[in-house]
Amino acid sequence: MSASVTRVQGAHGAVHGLWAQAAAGPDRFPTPHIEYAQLSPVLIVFGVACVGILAEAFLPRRNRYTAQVVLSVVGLAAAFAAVIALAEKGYGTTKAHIAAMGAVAVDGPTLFLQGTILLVAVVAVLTFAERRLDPMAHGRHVDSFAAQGSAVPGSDQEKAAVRAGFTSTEVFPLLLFAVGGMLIFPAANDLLTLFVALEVFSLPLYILCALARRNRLMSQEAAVKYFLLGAFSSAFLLFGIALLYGFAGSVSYGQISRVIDGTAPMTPALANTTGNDALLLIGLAMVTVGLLFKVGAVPFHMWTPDVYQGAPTPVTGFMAAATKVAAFGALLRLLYVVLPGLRWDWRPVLWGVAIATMVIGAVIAVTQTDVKRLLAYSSVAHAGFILAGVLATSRTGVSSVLFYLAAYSFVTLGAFAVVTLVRDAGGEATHLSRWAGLGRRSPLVAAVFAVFLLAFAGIPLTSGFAGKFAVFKAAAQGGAMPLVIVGVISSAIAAFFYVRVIVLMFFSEPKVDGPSVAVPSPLTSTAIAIGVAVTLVLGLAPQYFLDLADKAGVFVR
Amino acid sequence: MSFPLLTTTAVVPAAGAIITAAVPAARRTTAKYTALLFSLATLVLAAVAMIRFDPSGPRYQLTETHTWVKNFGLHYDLGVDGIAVTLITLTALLIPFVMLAGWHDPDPLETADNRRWRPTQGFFALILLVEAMVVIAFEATDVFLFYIFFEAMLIPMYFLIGGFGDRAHAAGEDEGARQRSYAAVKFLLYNLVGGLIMLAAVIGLYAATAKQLGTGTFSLQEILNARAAGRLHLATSTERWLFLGFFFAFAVKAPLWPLHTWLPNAMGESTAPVAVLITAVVDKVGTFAMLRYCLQLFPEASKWATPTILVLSVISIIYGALLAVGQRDIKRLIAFASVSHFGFIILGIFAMTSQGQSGATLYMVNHGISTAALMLVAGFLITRRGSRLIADFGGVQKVAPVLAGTFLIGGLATLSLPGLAPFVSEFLVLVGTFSRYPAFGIVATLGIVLAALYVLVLYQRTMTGPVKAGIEGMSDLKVRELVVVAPLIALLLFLGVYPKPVTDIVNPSVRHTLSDVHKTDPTPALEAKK
Amino acid sequence: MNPVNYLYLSALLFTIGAAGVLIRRNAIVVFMCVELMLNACNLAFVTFSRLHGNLDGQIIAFFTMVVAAAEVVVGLAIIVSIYRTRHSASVDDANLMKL
Amino acid sequence: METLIGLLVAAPLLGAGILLTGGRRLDRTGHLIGTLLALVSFAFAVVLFADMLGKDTAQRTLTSHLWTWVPVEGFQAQVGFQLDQLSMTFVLLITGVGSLIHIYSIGYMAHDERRRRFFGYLNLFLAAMLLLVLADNYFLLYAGWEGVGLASYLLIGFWQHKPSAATAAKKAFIVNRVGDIGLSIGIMLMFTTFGSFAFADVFPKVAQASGTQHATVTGIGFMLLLAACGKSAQVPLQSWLGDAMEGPTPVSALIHAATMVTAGVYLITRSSAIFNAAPDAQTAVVTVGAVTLLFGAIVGCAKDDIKKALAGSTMSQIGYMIMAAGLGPIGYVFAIMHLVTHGFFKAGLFLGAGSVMHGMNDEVDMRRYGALRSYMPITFVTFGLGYLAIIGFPGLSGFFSKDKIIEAAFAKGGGEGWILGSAALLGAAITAFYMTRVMIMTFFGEKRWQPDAEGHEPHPHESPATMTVPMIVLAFGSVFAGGLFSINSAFVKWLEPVTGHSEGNSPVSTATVTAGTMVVLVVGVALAWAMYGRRPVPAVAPRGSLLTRAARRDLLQDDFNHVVLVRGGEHLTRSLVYLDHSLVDGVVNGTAASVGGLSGRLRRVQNGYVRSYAVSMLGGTALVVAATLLMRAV
Repeated sequence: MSASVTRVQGAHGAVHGLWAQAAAGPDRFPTPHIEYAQLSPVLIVFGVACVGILAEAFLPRRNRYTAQVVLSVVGLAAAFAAVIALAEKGYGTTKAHIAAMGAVAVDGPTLFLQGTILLVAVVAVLTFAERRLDPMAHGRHVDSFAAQGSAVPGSDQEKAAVRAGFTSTEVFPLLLFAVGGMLIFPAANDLLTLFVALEVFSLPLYILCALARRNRLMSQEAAVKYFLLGAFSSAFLLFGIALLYGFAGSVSYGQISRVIDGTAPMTPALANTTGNDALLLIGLAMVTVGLLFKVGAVPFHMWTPDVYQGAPTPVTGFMAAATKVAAFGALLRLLYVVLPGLRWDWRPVLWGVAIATMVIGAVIAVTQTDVKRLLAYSSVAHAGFILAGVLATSRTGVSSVLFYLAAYSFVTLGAFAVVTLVRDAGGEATHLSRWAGLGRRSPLVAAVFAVFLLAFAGIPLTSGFAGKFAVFKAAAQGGAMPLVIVGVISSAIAAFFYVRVIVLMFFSEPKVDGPSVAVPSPLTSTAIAIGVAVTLVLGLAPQYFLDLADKAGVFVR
Repeated sequence: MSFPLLTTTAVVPAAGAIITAAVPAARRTTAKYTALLFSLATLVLAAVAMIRFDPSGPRYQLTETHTWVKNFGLHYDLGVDGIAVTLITLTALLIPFVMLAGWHDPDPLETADNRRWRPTQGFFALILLVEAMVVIAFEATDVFLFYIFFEAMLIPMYFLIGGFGDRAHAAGEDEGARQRSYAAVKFLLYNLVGGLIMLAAVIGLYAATAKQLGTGTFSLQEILNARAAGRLHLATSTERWLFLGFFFAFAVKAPLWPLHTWLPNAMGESTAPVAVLITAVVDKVGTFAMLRYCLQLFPEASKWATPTILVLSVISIIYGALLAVGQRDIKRLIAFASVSHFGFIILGIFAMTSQGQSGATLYMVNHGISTAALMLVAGFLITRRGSRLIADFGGVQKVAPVLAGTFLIGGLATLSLPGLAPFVSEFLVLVGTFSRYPAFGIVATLGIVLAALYVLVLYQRTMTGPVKAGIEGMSDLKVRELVVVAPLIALLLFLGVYPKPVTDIVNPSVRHTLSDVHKTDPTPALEAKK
Repeated sequence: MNPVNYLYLSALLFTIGAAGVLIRRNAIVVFMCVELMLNACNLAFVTFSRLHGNLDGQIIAFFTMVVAAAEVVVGLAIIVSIYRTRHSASVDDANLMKL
Repeated sequence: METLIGLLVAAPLLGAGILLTGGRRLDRTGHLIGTLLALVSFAFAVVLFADMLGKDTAQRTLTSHLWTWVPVEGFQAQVGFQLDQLSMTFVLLITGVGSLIHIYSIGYMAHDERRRRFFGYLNLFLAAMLLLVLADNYFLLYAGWEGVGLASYLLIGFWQHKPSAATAAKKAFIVNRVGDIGLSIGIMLMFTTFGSFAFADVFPKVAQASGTQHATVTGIGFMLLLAACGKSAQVPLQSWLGDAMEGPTPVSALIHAATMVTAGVYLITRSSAIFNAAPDAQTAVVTVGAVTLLFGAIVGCAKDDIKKALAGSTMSQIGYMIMAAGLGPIGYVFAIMHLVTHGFFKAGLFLGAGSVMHGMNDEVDMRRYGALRSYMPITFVTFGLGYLAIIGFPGLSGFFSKDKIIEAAFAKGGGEGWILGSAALLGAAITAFYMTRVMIMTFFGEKRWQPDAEGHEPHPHESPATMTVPMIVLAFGSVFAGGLFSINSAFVKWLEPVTGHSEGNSPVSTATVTAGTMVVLVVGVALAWAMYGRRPVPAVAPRGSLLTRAARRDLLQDDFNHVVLVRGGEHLTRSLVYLDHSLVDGVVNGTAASVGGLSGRLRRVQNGYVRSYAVSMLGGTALVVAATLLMRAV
């Protein structure tokens, strides 16, 4: 057994060697073999992140902002280039294989999702870097992040920080670290890597949530809630991992699935654990729960509205988009690579979750009065739609989910970017009643937001429709027609509240003291423009991207 | 690769929409004329299509085929049969009149202070956009392509209803605004729900074709050929579910009792031209789709559902007429009249006789023109008086005889008086129904009495009697308004005495449709005996 | 003794931790309970590693500790900052955002 | 010649077109154009008539096919004309009387600023009526049928500013529509049975009808009867005719006396082939006719409004015609003959009434007339002749035509014959009574004039020549027409080829019938003289017997309609409007509301407390775990 294990073990297989050496001499110390080229996107991002930290440490304060922005954009772009290069080399399709001694899988889904995440991150950086929206503080442009995270809100210390023109430019490295984690998450090919990646992208997000410049109380509250619940969920994930390890004697996806299929070489130890399906099923359930928490599926969604509302809007946008992509990637890999053998166990359960998610998300959103919470609940509903695609358990299912994630993430980014523009004295005016008559005062912004809403609602000729059609089609072909029906009904409910916002913006008279639409710098404008462009392109001519997703639809085992 | 006439017919108005929208705020009039110009250009193109269409030729003509989204089995397949080309021409014909009639509708929305706010441009651009989408929907020979535009056209319509609604509201401006947005939302949600249910059916259809043909497709031709070749056969239950999914969407759009309640709100709250756009243009897509998709794709299920649908449509006829009699609001009255008329159309379609279906098609055209005439004149009337309540009118014919006259002609067309177009179609529908389902035919015939009732009551209360307060100074029709109404009336008269040009184009297509459902006209009892 | 008992213990610890998260108000304590759950997991890992006779479990335990440490860093930072703002570490005070 | 038929219709149609679209610039000349085109049409008619007389009986029928109207597979509706003796008779009557009434209207409407439109409508009516009688198929006939309905609607409501007029017009159209249902269903039946609705196809095929198709043919008969009832104001659809008198008097004369109301008789006669094959339908027809002739007569006795009295009489006279037509070959010819003579004298009477009103500030209440004979002699004489004609004074038109009908009724034979015959006789008596009453109240006795609303004392005077001349012409018609027709039964010979004719075998001799009619005539006149001639007529109507009061209210038939149909309808629509809002719409809004409510309730779960979120997570996990294990268990 030990031989076989050594072969399939990941980075820590080395240590297993240590243990083995007790039996046979130290000459059999295998050096871990890492394919740096194939991990380059991740490495680049982490590298740049570290550089960013150093920049924070050593650059004079006035240069940091520029430096950080440039660094992040360049780094992310480079990483994206690396992804493209890998895809060109065919790592997405023919040469797809498992790198880093079984820790990371480099295959179609990985590259597609990494690409998506990186693009999303680039756009997110633009919104992070926006400095025109808030009124100037002491003659300086300020972004939407706290001057000094540690300073107590309203304290002299904070005032001093603002006066001194402090800005938390460390958000950029934090973002990069999160992105790094997200890049690994869908690529993770053993449960440990999965867990570590999860933490790596979660922790920076916790901090980012706490860093809002306005409404800091809410921001901190969001952070606390996110953190505690996140930690709670990762505890479940970890326990699930433990149980699966106990079942299979390994955390490597390949080994676990082999054990499940009974194709793995038996050992006495395995023999008396594999008999015990309770370990397997409970483990499976708890790991799934950990991931469902990240995608915000009912009933693990409750953190979403609060966190989305409290966090600084650029962060919310980034989270809403990127986290979903990463988490669904991981979920897909887990379900398609590790647990295909258990399809008959997890499918009914996920059916239930998907239905609950679609319906409850849509229904609760109907009575929301805050734009950000509204979008939060809509993201819950969308998680449900994506789950329907996941449940197709087919290649088309995978590719449809990939496509949906790409389409959805850009719409979300765009929508939240627009939210940052509508402001009044107290910062962003997120209460819906304040949006009345926006269409009159600034038709363009309202129109753009309307486009995003229509995309969310899945109106034809928008990316939302293409995505929704793709997943429902896959689900229907996968024999999940009931899911499609429920999905259709809940999208009808969902349509109601998107429409309500449009009515509010266009058909109701503007408030006298209504919020003003800040004129953004090219940064945010670009971000929104990209959002609109992607929405329309994926809506009108999705063929190319569908092909891409289709090609990328195969997991390496 | 011949000249893509059909694409052009749709692209021209779309382009017009963009250009109109781009006209700077100050140049309102320019925007209006630009839009009008494009709509006329579209009319020319449609006319060309009508002329180039050869009734004795193949079923679908002027076809264009491209793949749009392979993975979705979505093709950009265009082609027209007699029915489609007729309805396209109707649409293209009505739009200029709608624009002229609504020439000043957006003016009250204009605000001097805000340069970015351009309601006029928006209004006319939206109308053109609707036209483009409707035209595509008529031209599509790919189920999914049709669905996309069937669904997408809701959005511009929605803005037209909610954004440019009727300001003449009894209950004050605020209440008016509330009513408007309620109507707009109601319109959108009803149709969206219908559309989404249809989406489920569309996906189901794809799954079915994908399972049986290997690759899923939405191309009408491919599906029909496959079925003809026996490669595609839907299980009875599947076919019925899919049929219901499609029919529900169309029945909402058409609208069929009891899914009609959005129409009175929508038509009541929007200005007359938009109301015409709804009932005369957009709703036709629903009835057209029944004829094109329900019958062709699901012949067996259609036959299975026929009795129920006939009952519903007869209910629509009587119910709509009765409610029209009971209305206090001119536009709502016309709306319910339309409900009744759509009942006739659907009755004709599902009577499954050539008279019924030709009649139904003709009915779509005639109803479009007659409702346009009646509704637009009503609109002129309402804008003059600033109220939609019948009670606020009286003795108009004394002060504005021409207006009253045109209104009467519109009304007479609505009650389908012989000599005016709607009579022909209504009688065809009735006789077509009667020849297969006498009972339904007879009940439906009662509708013509009720039609006389609501039209004449409306005319009597508004136009005759002593001149009411607020009517005295009322001006008669202006030139622009005459330009709108006169051609419509002329058309009503022409098609009333000589509908042959239309029937000649429609009949062959109807023959095809009937052969799809394997139905032939019942032979007269006497011949049957011999 | 039978290593399976360790599993029971870890399950028990995990449950205690979870219960703690649910019933304790003080953010720090809640967080400690989470840590307890993580340690329960560690115990499980080690036990299983013993059962399977390979070291992976033990290695993972180390990883978990590191991650837990990182969590402590971030978590305490956040909790402390909110404590300084509100002068209370009760998680129940933090409900500005609801519904 | 064939083209001339088309022109016959086209001329007045053209007139209508010109006058109705011409605008104000035609106000001064409009009436002349209208009259001219009517006369042109009459001229064409005369030419065609001469031509027809020229041919021998077999070739007399002219047909002209203009264009295909509605071609849909089996359903081929043509626009084609067929001019045979029957239609010729009508064409002459319509264009002749029509032209006269155009001329009359020139004077009568002289002071109406909307005169142009009036003539436009009159022309429209002529066109439609000609279309009706010239159509060579039922579908085209239906077009004319509704066309005259429209014209009648427009003309009854010509004085739209009078609510009563507008209401009357609406009522007329809607009641007629009820009849039209009959016609359209009849056409549908023909189409589904014979595959056509052209006279030329249907009539031969009726003969071939066998088995169940007999029932169908009977059905068609009933449907056509329903149509006839509507158009010809027969019970139970007669209620509109009385109100129709709201229209200008020339209209009442032309449309609601001479021509349009007789369309029903035309329809039945034209469909003789169908009715001959459907005895049950015929029975229905004669019943309707008999009932109506009494009904109308009784109503006529009670009315004080001169026009309404005449309207009652019209109803009753048409009752005679319908009954005759229902008798089959025995009666067709006489139905038409009476129709023509009635056209003359009833038009004359109406024009006379119009002339009287003209002189009396449009007063219509006969109780406010009296002693007018000396003030308007010509009117008196012409009206008097019309009166003598209608009561069937020997030698005048009515005498010939009506007696023939009574004979025919008896000739029907059997109990039926007796019943019908005696009904007809009774009708004759009542006719004599109420017409004498009208005559006396209007022209004899002492003045009972009263100032009109504005307080103008009436200054009765003879009407202008434009009005009197037509009256005189019609008077001639009412005197001699019947005689001319009966000279060696010319009229019978004329129509026989179209309608067929049989003498039947009357149980009572012609002489007896004539004697009987004379008797009843004398009785009727005498009774009237006794009631109205000998003692002064009260200026306000006495309460009168129950029957009188009922008769004044059209024998309560109108009240019935009002209570049952109008009120009931109003309640129905009102409740439907309510239901549509509360039920049909309510269901949808209810669903929306319930979703909203559910949303509101679900929201509360999101209470902002981390720990409750944690609970839901834990609960969720427990659920998922349990479910997973369960899946394996089952």
